[in-house]
Amino acid sequence: MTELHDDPLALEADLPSSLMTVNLGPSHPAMHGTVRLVITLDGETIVDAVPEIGFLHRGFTKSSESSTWHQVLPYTDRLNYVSPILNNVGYIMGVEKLIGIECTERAKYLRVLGGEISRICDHLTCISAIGLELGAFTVFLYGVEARELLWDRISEWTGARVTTSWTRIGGVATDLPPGFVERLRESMPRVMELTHEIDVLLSRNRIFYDRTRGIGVLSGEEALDWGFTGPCLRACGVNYDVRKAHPYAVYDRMDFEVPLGERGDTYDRYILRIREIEQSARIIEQCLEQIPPGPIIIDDWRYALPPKKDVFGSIEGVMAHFKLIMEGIQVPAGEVYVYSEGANGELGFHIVSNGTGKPYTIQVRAPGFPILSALPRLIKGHAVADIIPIFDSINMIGGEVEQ
Amino acid sequence: MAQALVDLVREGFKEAVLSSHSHRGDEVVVLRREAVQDVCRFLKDGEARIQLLRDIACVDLLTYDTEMTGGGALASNEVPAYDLAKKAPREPRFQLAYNLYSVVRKQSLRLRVELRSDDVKVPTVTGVWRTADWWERYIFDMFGIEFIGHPNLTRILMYPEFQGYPLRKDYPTRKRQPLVAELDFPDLVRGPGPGPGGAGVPMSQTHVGRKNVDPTTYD
Amino acid sequence: MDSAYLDPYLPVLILLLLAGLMCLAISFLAGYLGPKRIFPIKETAFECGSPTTGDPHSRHSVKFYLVALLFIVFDIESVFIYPWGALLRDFAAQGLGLFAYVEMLSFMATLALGLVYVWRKGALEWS
Amino acid sequence: MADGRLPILRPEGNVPESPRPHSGLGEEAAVPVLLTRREDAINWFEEKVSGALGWARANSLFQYPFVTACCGMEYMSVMCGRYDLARFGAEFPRFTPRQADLLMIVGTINVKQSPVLLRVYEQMTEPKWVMAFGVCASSGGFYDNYATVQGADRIIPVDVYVPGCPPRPEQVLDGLKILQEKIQTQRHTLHSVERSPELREEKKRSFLGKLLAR
Repeated sequence: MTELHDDPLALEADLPSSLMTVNLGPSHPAMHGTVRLVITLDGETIVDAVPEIGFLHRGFTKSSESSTWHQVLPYTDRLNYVSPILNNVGYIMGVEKLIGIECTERAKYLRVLGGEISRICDHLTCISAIGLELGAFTVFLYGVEARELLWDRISEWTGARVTTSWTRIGGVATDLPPGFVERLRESMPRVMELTHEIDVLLSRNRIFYDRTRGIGVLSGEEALDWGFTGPCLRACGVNYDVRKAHPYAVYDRMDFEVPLGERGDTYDRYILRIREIEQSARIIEQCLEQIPPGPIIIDDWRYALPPKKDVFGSIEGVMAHFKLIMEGIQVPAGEVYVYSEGANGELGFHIVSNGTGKPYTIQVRAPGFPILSALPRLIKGHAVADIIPIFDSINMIGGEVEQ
Repeated sequence: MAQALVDLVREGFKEAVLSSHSHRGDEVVVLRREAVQDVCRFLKDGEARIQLLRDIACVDLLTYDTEMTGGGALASNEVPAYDLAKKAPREPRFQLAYNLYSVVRKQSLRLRVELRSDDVKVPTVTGVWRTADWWERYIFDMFGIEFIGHPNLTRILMYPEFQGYPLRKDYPTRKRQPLVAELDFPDLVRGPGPGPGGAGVPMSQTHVGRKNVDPTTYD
Repeated sequence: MDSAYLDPYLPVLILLLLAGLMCLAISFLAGYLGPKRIFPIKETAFECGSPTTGDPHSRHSVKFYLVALLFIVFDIESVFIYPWGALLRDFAAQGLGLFAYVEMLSFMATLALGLVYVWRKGALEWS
Repeated sequence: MADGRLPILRPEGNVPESPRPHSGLGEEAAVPVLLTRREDAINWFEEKVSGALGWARANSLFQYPFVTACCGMEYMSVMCGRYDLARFGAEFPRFTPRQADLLMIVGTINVKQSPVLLRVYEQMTEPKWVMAFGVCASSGGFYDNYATVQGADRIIPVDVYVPGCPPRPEQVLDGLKILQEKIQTQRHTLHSVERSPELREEKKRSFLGKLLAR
């Protein structure tokens, strides 16, 4: 104890404090119920964190191997269940790339429209989760109310609020119901008003700003090295958005910017999602203006179900319908990796077909999987209270991470 | 346009590249197993500037040639719809696909490594990209492919007590290994079956009545 | 002390008695009446559903206790200021206003001295 | 009774079901209940107490949302402004099993999650009920493979099954109403203590005895 005297200012002698391991287990509200994080703490600062996942592994690949190409669709929209239409579009684009066909013009517009509405729902859920878990319950109520408005439009259009299963090979399942455009034009301003309300409540809020600015910082190169894509990568300033880099569907005709962050911390990841909601709203508006009339699914009966009047009207319709349903669509053999811009990043499907009616194997490149693997790197050195904002800002969705 | 990347790899590693082809717009380079680390390091640090390893996918080609895979809509999906005994497994059985992307050049490339079923070992690329850590653990967990030099090659999705590798084609879909003693409810839809939610009697012997398959050969 | 002095306080006493009784009754009855099935697994600590890791009684760094102590010291100080503030007007009426004011200033000065000492000693920095 | 666990009771929750001849849930109505059996006949006073306790417990359910998967999205909309669960007394989600009496299993239970679910259920204080929210919790949904438990009732007794993938908020409210009706008609007794054998000896030793025994 002699060293206490030579340093007069050292009020706290060097008392050895032992490390404490805390288990932020699977069944925890902030861990979205599917991740166990075993943290070693020195006092309040995090010394080490070991994430353990697999608590929502539902065997997507195995189940999809014993279902036909269309039967896999319901499995895809339970991958990232916050923005299901983006998964449907991503998967179906892969199958169409394997077959080598293009969907109809109107279907492309419908896919972009549905995708952007779904993207807004995802960002709204992420923002309200950040707000809720930092104590701002009002933000959660506003966010979920805004999402309810969009879910009403989606359920009117695709038939389901969350599990849409809405795209088909060569097009989409349902067209816009009558009066849909007017109702969407009515609710979009209300959604944007609620988003603006959240923006006003949180973005310049002293507590929120101090809790999230400068927390979980990552540089651009290191983010790429960890496999970041999407809002988390753009928060570090790297400009990679699949809709701009490799435009699919009709994104090349849409005029929108890609917001970029500067410091790559939690606050940037949050602000980016609000800016992207505004950009998505612009895309929706342009979609509604430019959408052409026409069929919503291709007329090639080898891949698309014939319309009902032909199924009951002509023998070819019956044959085509029977073969498609009983044996599934015969997709030519091959291996393809197709990627689209999911809500949390680049959503890739590695699809292998052996020429039968069933996919041979599908591996999902979930954007959240590599981002979650970087969680220990993000939270090391921060206080315990910073785990929650960081974990929310990477928007880990159990369904897609653990397939 | 990604052909430039293929040429880059070709002259960089003439003997390592076995073949390269393009399918539906995806450039694929088939590599020899030993060269994976060097090619990846070259692609990342060299002028290809491939900074993003998208994912590592694996394909088990055991049943690629039989017409009905896994278990069709009619066939029982707890017993694979092929007969192991008669058909020799297709060698090389596993195909590893490294999907790469260069943000700067906006080009993608896929490296393929083919592994025989008797020695499923591949050198790890965690030294090149840190994201490979979890992807390799996922492939090990699901297919049992061992990545030499991986710092912490353990199961990532399944629980440690799980035996076998679930995504292999010879692992039946519904073969469960419950962690907690489960109460046994009679499976009303699929007919009587031993064990709680276990593989049970394959559908072929229940009311659907497909070819009479002896379950002991598989479970 | 004649009983007149105590009279106004009788209702307060009854109120306190009743409140205390109700609190005890409610907490006791709730604990007693509820059905209970006690077995070892239920007795273990709840750690988000997984078996408990690490031992909870590890040694913490001393700065947590320091903050608690500092809080108590300055909290008590503010507790003393409230009655003084309430009665300041009466003191002024009796002509003791200045004296009471100086009295409180000296009280706060000594505590401010303590604050400066702690500040200089670096107990307020958290890192 | 392996490693400190009491045997799991029949799936009736752990509050004994009261015999109700007139309207039962499912097949109970079909079974004729003999009202004259001595141990079942409860006197007038107990019935009133059970009714009061039932009313109190039914209308103030504190829920532990065991959220795992996509049903969590519908759980959010059930909890928020438009389809408010608060109107039925189940407002406050308690994230610790000690203060919750309704375990809502929201989403798929996979095999790796089953020990977690079992432990959370066992650590809940009595009286407790379980609601299987969504098809995956009720019967495993369309994930019929190696990774998923085919319904939470294979692990813990479930009182109410809410179908739907994910169920619409109205279905959840209906499920809650059914559960409240079930609780109301259950037989609630005062002060029933059940202690597992190894804890029973523990109680006999005096405080000092335990101190010295350490």
